[in-house]
Amino acid sequence: MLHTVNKSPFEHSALETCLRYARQGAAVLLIEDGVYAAARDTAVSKQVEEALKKVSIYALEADLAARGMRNRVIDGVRLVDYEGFVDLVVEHNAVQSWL
Amino acid sequence: MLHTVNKSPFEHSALETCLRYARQGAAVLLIEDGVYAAARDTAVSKQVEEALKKVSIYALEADLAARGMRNRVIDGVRLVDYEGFVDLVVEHNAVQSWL
Amino acid sequence: MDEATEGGAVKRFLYVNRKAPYGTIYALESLEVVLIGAAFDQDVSLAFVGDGVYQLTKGQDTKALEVKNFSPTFRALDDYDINKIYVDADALRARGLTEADLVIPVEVVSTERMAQIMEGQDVILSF
Amino acid sequence: MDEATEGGAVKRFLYVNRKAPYGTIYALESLEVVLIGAAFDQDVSLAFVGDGVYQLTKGQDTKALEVKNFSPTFRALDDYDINKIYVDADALRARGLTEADLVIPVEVVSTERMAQIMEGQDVILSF
Amino acid sequence: MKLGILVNEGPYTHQASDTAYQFAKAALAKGHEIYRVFFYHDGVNNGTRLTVPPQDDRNIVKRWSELAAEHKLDLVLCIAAAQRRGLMDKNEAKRHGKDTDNLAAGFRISGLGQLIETGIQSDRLVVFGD
Amino acid sequence: MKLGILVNEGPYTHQASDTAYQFAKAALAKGHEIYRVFFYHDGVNNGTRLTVPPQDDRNIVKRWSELAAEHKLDLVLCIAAAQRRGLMDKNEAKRHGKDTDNLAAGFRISGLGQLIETGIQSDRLVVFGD
Repeated sequence: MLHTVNKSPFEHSALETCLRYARQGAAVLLIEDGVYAAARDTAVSKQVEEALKKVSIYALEADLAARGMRNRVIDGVRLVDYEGFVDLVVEHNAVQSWL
Repeated sequence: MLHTVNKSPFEHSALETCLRYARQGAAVLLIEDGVYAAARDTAVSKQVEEALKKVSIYALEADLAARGMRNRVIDGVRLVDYEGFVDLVVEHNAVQSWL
Repeated sequence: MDEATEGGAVKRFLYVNRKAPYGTIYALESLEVVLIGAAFDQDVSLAFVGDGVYQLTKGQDTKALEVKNFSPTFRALDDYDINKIYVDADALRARGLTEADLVIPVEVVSTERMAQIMEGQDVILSF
Repeated sequence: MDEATEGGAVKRFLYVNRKAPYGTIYALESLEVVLIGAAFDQDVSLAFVGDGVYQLTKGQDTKALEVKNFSPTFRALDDYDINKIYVDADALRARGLTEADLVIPVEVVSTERMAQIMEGQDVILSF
Repeated sequence: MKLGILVNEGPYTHQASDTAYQFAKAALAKGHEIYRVFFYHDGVNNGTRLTVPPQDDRNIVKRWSELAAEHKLDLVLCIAAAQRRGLMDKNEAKRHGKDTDNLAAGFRISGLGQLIETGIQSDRLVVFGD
Repeated sequence: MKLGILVNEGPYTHQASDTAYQFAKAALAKGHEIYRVFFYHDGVNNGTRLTVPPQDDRNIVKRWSELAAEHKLDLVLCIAAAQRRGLMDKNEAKRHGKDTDNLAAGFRISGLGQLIETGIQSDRLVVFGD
């Protein structure tokens, strides 16, 4: 299953809730304000690094770049463009948006 | 100063941020989904009870009733109607809405 | 993929409800989708997680807000043969609620069980 | 209440910025208020708390989103004599940011100091 | 006392416009003056005359129009926000070559300066939003 | 593959409509089919022809209309959500005694059943919202 998260982890519970339900081997795609979770050395980066042991984490490059976070990404978080987003949707059986 | 909070404390950081900035003697009015913070025996009720030592906390009765929370309110949280809301605005020098 | 999905006849639809009622309209409008969707004879489940559990609380009285109390409508779901209604146990507990506080009978499930339920769906509508 | 407010001549306006840019329009439209407001010769301060600090980060490149990068506009604030710009120290720290990561010089303040600043205002516009 | 109100969200989706309306009504009932209600961001969507809410629901737009008529309220939509979101009066429609406008009775469209003015002229400004 | 898209927020205020548009464009570029784009909640506000965004900004509504024309996309606004928020086509305007409609080119208004159908007929449904 592919999960998408579009909220900042500092202001909303969406990422935390998503990670509680995401099962071993699932993919999590960070988009829009959700990409702030992909940044290194923040109050939530440990939580994201821990989650990487269980799930694959992707971040939308256009959203990272817009927010000046393109060069701050945690090791192991993979960047995708919109076509990569489409590929992730195609590769997984269903998509759960954590709005 | 009067602070208003309209977000659920379980999903958003608004209440927590508000309580960090609210100073001794300030008033906090919970409205809309913010009234869930006024309920007893929840994961955030201790935080609210602690805050009562520093600030006055009010909750909009119409919003509590709509959500079935009218009879679950923490001791010390005072209920107001819309006219009471107006009075709080008048009594304080400025209003800060934590949206 | 099982036969049903392969044939395109019946799909497993999951509605994930995560928002409290009245502060925003998502809860009400989601329920409208569920009711319309009931006519399509799909395999429907509802999940209530996070603040979504507040949609089901007893004793809602919206008169002073001048909006419609839509919580009784959940009781109609059974008439539409929608009875797979899952509520996250942790979400209830964090909010000081129990099954007895809810307007309809539900299945209270663990996070792990809820995750399994989500995993088994074809279409997930989240609001 | 001081003389200025009594006379109605000059009020202390505080703009409280708490939302990240681009995910929603609040940050951009708030900045539009600040720029228009600059013509009114009031006593203006800007506070950046929580995700609001992200509005000020260097290196924003919005080309792939096809939206306008409005972060350079903050540099124009000084031309309008808006230079009381306060940033919450804890908000920066939690996000792994320092003053050096921001597009304009700001005053990084403690929570207590920010609370004082808020307390001293006549009009608080929060977005 | 003179009160100013800022509404940042549209009708129905968020409770902001409902709360602002109830607040305004209560303030008027207590004898206060509403200097202006300013609609910004999606708040401008409160000013469309094309809503047709379900019969058992409140009509948020009409309720504002009626309150304005009764109490001579000044209901102002921000012009820049309105342009982005498709709200216009007859003048704006003409100016932009549109074939129609959609503004409801009792609302007018004006600049952001009117919000600043509301802050200056009102004893209190209260913000309702998401 | 056949993809369905649900957009729950209006133009400009939330990024949802932008992301959905870029996703749709990328999917079409890769040779996928878009079964339907369904607009619900405030998403119906994407279908107004009365927006006039700033000249240096993207025109979100026009962009959807053009993508629809180019790829024969089916852009559907939920009728119940549209009624609450003031979006209507000529038929709806007539039926409700309104003097005008405001629907943009390439959009049509229909029932929620079309969303369920999108879920049934598409291989994947992707939701964009707040």
